[in-house]
Amino acid sequence: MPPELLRMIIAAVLVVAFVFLNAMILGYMERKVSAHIQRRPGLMEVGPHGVLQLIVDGLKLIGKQLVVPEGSNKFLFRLAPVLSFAPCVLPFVVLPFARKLQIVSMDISLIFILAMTSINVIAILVAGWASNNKYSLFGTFRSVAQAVSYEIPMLLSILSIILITSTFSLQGIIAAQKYYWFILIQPLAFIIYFISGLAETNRAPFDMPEAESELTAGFHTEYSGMGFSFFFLAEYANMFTVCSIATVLFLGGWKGIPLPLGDYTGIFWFMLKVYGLLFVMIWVRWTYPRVRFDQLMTFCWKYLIPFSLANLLITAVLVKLI
Amino acid sequence: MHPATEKLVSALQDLSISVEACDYQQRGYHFEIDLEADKLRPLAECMLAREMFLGFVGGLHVKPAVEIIYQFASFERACRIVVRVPVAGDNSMPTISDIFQGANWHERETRDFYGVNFTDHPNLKPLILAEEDVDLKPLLKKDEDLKGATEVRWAVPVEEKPEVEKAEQG
Amino acid sequence: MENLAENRTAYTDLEPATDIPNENHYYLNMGPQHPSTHGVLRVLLEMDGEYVVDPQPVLGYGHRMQEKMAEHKNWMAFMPNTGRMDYAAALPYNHGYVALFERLCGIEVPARAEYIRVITSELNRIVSHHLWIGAMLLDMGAFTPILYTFDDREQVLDILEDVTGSRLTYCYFRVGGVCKDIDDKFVEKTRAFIKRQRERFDIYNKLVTGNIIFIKRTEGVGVISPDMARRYGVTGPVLRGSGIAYDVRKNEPYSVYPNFDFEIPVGRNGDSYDRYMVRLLEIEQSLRIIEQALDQLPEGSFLGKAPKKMKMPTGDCSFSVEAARGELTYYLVSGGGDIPYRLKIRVPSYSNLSVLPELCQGMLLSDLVAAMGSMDLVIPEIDR
Amino acid sequence: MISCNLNTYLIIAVFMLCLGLYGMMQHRSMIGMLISIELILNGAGLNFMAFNRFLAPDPVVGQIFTLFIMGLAAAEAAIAVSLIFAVYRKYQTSDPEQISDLRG
Amino acid sequence: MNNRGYFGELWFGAKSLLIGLNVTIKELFRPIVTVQYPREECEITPNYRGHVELVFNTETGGCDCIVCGMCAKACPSDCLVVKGEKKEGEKRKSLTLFSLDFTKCSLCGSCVETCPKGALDYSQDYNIAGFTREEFHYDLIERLERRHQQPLAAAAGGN
Amino acid sequence: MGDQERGKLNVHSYSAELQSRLERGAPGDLVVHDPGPLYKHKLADDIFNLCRANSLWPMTFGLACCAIEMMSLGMARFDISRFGSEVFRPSPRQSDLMIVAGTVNKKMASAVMTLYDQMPSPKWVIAMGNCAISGGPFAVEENYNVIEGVDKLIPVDVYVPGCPPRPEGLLEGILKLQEKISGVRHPFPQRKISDAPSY
Amino acid sequence: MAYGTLTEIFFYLFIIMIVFGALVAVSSPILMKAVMGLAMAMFGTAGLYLYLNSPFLALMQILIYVGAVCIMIVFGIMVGYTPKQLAAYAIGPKNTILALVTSLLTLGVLQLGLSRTQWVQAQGAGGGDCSLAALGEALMTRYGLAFELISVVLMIAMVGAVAITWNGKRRGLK
Repeated sequence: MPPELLRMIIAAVLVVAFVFLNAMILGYMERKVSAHIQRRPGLMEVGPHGVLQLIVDGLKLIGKQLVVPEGSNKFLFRLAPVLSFAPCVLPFVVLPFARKLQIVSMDISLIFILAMTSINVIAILVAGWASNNKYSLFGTFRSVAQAVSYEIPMLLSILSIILITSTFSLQGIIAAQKYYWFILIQPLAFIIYFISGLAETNRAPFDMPEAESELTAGFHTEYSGMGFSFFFLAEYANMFTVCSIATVLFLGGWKGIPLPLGDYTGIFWFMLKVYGLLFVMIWVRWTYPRVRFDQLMTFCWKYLIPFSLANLLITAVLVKLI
Repeated sequence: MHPATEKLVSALQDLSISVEACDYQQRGYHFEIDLEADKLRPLAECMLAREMFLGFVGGLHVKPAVEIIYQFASFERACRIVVRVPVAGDNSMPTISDIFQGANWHERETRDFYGVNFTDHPNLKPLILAEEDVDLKPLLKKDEDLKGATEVRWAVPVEEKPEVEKAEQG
Repeated sequence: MENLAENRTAYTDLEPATDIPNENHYYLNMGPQHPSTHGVLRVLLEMDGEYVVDPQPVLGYGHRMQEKMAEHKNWMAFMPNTGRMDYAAALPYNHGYVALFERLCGIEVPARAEYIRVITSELNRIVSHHLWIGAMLLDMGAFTPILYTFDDREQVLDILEDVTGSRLTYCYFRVGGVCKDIDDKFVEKTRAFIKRQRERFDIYNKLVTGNIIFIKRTEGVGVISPDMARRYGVTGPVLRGSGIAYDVRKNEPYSVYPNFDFEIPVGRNGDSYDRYMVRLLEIEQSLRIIEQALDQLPEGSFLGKAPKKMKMPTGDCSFSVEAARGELTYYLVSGGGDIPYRLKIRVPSYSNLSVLPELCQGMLLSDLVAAMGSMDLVIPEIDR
Repeated sequence: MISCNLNTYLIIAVFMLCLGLYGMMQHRSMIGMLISIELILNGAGLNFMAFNRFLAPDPVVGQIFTLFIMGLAAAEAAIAVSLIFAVYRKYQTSDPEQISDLRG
Repeated sequence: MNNRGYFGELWFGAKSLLIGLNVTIKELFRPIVTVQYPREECEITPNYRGHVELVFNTETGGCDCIVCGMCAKACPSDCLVVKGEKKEGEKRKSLTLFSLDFTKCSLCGSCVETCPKGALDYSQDYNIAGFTREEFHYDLIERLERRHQQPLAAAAGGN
Repeated sequence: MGDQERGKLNVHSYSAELQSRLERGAPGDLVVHDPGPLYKHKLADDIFNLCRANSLWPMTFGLACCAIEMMSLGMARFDISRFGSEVFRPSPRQSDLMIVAGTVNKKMASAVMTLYDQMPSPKWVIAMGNCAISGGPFAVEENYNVIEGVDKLIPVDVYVPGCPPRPEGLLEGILKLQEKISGVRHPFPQRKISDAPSY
Repeated sequence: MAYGTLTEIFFYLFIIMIVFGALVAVSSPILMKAVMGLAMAMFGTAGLYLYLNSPFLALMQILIYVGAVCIMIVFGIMVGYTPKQLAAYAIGPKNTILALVTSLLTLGVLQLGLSRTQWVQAQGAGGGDCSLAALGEALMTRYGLAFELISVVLMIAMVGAVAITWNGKRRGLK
C-alpha cells in the first residue's frame, strides 16, 4: 500500500472521528452555555457535570426506530441525511489546523470549502421534499431562499480578503497575516461574513428552516433516530467549518503566542479561536428572537449586499493604490 | 344615569322594547329586557350603533322553551344589559353574528349545548363538541330538573336574607 | 401489523379531505399539538404560499364540561373548578365566583379579606403576565426570556403557595372571605418581591422591549381597531392595546379597588407590540396596587359570617371581574336551593380568540404566530 | 490508462449529448427538458476541456470556454425556471404540448 | 420608530442587539438559581396542600375522626370513603375504613375545612409517583398507623 | 324536544377508532420494531437501556394546567436538563417520552393516540396529574366528554398524581421511569431523600 | 496496489457516476430523482475535470452546477408542481421512438466520426501554464471582452428572470 494512500485513510478516519467529537463538544457546550445564560446548571447527572450526556444521546438515537412516513419517497428520504452529512466532512480535509497539520494542501482550498458547503442545501431540499409533509416543505423553501441569498454577501466579504492576499490557499492567507490580523483592516467584512455564516448554518436568529414555534421541526420534522442525528452532526460540522474559515481569514488562523513544536501546537490557538467564535454563535442564539422570513431577505438585500459590495470596491481601490 | 345610557334607553323604547332598570348592587346588571325573537336584530343593531359590546350569548333551558340570554355592556361607562329571548316554536332564533361578529362562536356554542338553530348563521358546525356529537346537547336538563321560566326570575324584592350562621374561623 | 397509524405523516392527518376551491391554496393543520398553540388549540389554516388566507380555529380539545358540572354540584363543590379554567391566573376566577354568591345572597365580606383578595389576585395577575411574556417570546423564537420571567414567577409562586397551599390552581377564596390569613412574613416577602420586580424591568426592557428584532416582528402586526374590538367583544389587555381604557376594576369597581390609585395603560395602534407594552405596564400598575394595599391592610377577621348551608334566592345575578386576560363574567341563574340552575361563564379569551379569523387574514405564518402569541390564550379557559 | 486517452472523454461527452437529445424529445415536462439541456451543455464543457488538455497549445483557452459555458448554463437555468413559473401560472400546466395559444 | 432612516435604523438595531448580548453575558456569570432537587432537599412550605391525611392525636394515640361523614359529603369528586361501626360498649362509632382515591382529588380543601374535629390535614407529600394508578388509592388508617410507628419523624413534620 | 334527546349524557358517541381502543383497552404489547442483532446481546442491551433511560426527550405536548408545571420543570428553578431531558422536541418523531399533562377529552383522544403511534419505539408515557390518570375532578357522573384515564388509550408507564403535581413530583416520575427502563434507580450517586416528612 | 491503479479506479467510478446519473436524469418519471441524477452526472464530470488538470474548474463545476443550477431546478419543481402532478408526470409514450431513433442516430454518426478521426496535437500541446494565475490573467486580458459579455448576459438573465416571475404586489387580501 502506498504511504500516500495510508495517510489518506488515516486522515479520513481522523476527520470523521473529529466530526463526531466536534458535535459532542459543541452539543455539550451549547447546552451548558445556554443553561448558564439562563442561570441553571444544565447537564449534571450523566457523568461528572454531564459530560457523557451527548454520548448517551447518540447511543440512544442509534437505538431508535427509523420511521419512514407513508407517502414519502423512500429512497430520497433515506438518502437525504447521508447527503447532508458527507459534504460536511470534506472541508475538514483542507482546513489548516496548524502549520503542518493539514491533510491536503491545495492552492484553491477556499473554493473547495465553498463548493462543498453549497451541496448541503441539496440535502435539505431532498429531505424536505421526500418527507411528504407540509411543514418540512415550508422549512425547505425558506432554507433554500435563505442559503442562496446569503451566499452572496458571504462570497463578497471573502473576496475582499482574497483581493488583499491574492491567493485562495488557506495557508497562504494565514501567512499573509504576518503582522496583523485581517479583522483589523477588514472589520466590516468580518461582521458581514459572520452574519452570513449564521444564516448559512441556519442558526438563530436565522433558524427559519427549523423554526420550532412555526414549523415544528422544519425540514427534519419526519426524521427520527439516526436520520435526525445525521442532520444534527451536519449542522455542527457546518458551524465548525464556517467559524474556522472566519478564523483563517480574519483572526490569523493558527497564529498566536509561540508554543514549543509550533508547527503542530498551533492547533491550540486555532481551536481556541474557532471555539471562541462558536461560543459567540451560541451566545447569539440564546439571546435573540427569530427574525421573520421576509425581514431576513430584506436585511440581506438591503444591508448586507450593499455594504459588502462597497467594502469590496473600497478594498479593490486601496489594494491598487498601495 | 349617564347621558349616553339615557339615550340608549330611549332609543330602545323607540323600537317599542320595554327596558326595566334593575338594582345593580343586587343583580350585577343595570337593565333587563325580555324580548320576542323578531325584535332581536333591531335591538342588536341599536346596541352596536350606541357603542355597546356583546358580552356573551348563552342558553337557559326552562319551561316552556329554551331562552337565549344576551348580555351587552359598554366600554366607556358602567352599563350592563341582560336580554332574554325565548326561542321560537321551531327551535330557531335569528342570528346576530353579522352585526356582532363576536356572536358567531357564542351562537355555535349555544347550538352545541342546546341544539338551538340560529337561522342564517354562516357556519353552524359544532364548535366545542366533536363532530360526531352534533346531537348530544349536553346542557339540556332532565325533565325532573326542569323549571319554569318564572321560577328562576327574581320574585318581588327578597325581604329575608338567607339564614346566616357564624362561620368557624381558621 | 397492528399499528397502522405509526407511519402517518406527522401533523397533517387531521386536515379535511375536501378539496379547496382555489387550486393554489392548501390546508395547513396547526395543532392540536403544536408548539405555538399553547396547549390544545387547533387552527386550520388555508394557505397561499406562506400567506394565511383563512385561519379557522377549531376549539374543544380542552373542553371539560365546566358549565355542566356547575349545574350538578352545590356551589361550594364547583369552587375548585373555577381555578382550573384559567390556570394561569386562577385567583380572579375564584374571586368572581365567590363575589357572585356574595352579591346574590347579600353577604358582607370583612375588609381585611377584601384586601387579601386584591393582593393575591394582583400577584396572580403578575404571574400570568410573566408566563405570557415568556410564552410569547418563545413563540417568536427567543428561549431565554421565558427563563428569566419564570425566575420572577417562581418568587411570586413561593409567596402564593405559602398562603394558598398550591402553586397553580388555587382554591383559596371562600364565600365571605378567604380560607387562610396572611401573616407578616407574607407582607415582608411581597414587599421584597415588589422591589425585586422593579429592578427586573430593566432586564426585560434591554432584552425584549428594545430589541430591534422583537420590534420588527411585532410592530404593525395584528392590528385590532377599536371598532373591531367592539364587534367581537374583545376585552382585557388586548382591548387596551387598541387604545380603549376599559377595565372592570375601574368601570364597574368591585371589591376594594376604588381605594387604590392606579392607572390603566393603553396602547396606540392596537398591534402586538402595544399589547406587549400594555401587559408590561400592567405589571407595574399591579405592583402599585399591591403596595398600596399592603400599606392600607386593615386588621380584623379574614373570613366573615358565611352560611354553612347556603340557600340561594331565585333569580339571576351577574358578576364581572377583571381577570388577567380581560373581563370575566359569571352569570348565574338560580332556582333556589344550593345548586345553581345555570352558570354561564363568559371567559375573556373566548371573545379575544374569535377575532383571529378576521385579524390574521392575509398574514404571513410567522406573523400569525406572533399575533396569536400576543393574545395570551389559555385554551382550557376558552373551551371550559 | 484510459484516463490519459482523449477518446474516452469524447465518448463520454457524446454519450451525454445523445442522452440529452433523447431526454429533450421524450420528456413531457419543461423541467425535464431543462435537465436534458443541462446534460448537453455539460457534454460540451467536457469536450472543450478534453481537447484543451490533449490538443491545444494554450491550456487556458478551454478552461475559459468551459467557464463561460457554466455561466451561460446558470443564466439559462434561471431564465428557464422563471419562464416555467410564468407559464405555469398562466396555463396551470407545464406540459409543453398543452401550451398551444399560437396554434389557436 | 419608522422614521429613523436607513442608517438610523442600522445604528439603533445594532445598538439594541449589543445591549441584548450584554444582558445575557452578564447573566452567564451570575450564580445559578436551581434547587437541584434529588440531591438537594427542597423547601416545601408547611402550608403545602398534599393529599389529605388523618391527624395523629398524640394524647389519645389515635385519630379524632368521629365518622360523621361530613368530609365525604363535602368532597366535590367523591374521593373519600369513610366507614365506621358502632362497637359494643362504645359511645360512638369507631373508624373502620377511611380511604382516599387521590387520583380524583382536586385539593380544594373542602374536607379539611368541614371536618368538625380537625381530624384531617394536608400531607407534605409533594413527590409521589408510581407505576399503577391503584397506588394512589390510599388507606389513610393504615398510613396513620405506619406513621405512628415512627413517632419522631412524624412529630417533626408540623401540624 | 323528545325524551330521547335528553338525559343520555353518559352514552358516549365515540368515533370508531376511539371506541375500539376503549373496548380493547390500551394496547399493552405494541409491535416493537426488530432491534437488530446487537440488542440480542445482554450487555449491549443493558448499555442501550442505560442510555435510553438517561436521555429521555419529551415531546412538547401540554393539555391543561399540568402543562404549566411541566414547563416549570424545564425552567431555571427545577431544571430538568440536569438529567438530559430538557430537549423538548416539537415533533413526535424525535421524542421518546410523552408526558400527558392534563385532561384528555373525547376530541383530543384520537390526536393523543395518533401522536403516540407516531413516536418511534422505544417510547414511554407519563400520565401527569389526576386528570390524565383517572379523569380527576372531571370524572363525575354526568361526564360526557372527559376520558377517565389516559391509560385507556395508550399504555402508561408512570403515573404522577397531583392536581397539578409539583415539578418535583414530575421529576420523581421521570426518575421512576429511568428506574423502569434501566432497572437501576438513577445510576449515579444520589442522596436518598427521606420518606416524605409528615406530621 | 499502485497509486496509478487507484486513480484509475476512481476514474472508472466517475464514469459510472456520469453514466448512471445521466440515465436517471432522462429516464426517471419522478422529477426530483431526475435532478438528483443530474447532480450525480455533474459531480462525475467535475471528477473528470480533475484528470484534465483543472481542479479549479472541477470545483467551479460543483459550485455552479450542483450548488446553484440544480438547486434552482429543484426549487422550480417544488414551486411549480403539486405532489400529485409530480406523480402524474410519467414519461409520455408518444415521442419515445422518435427520440430513441434520433439520439441513437446522432450517437452512431458521432461515434463513426470519432473512430475515424486521427486527432493531431497542436504544437506545444500538453504543456503551458495552466495555473489559476494564468487563467485569471487570460480572463482579464485576452478574453476580457468575452468576460464582459458573459457578465452582461448574466446580468440580463437575472433581471429577466425577476421580470418574468414578477407579478406585481401579490397580496391584496386585506
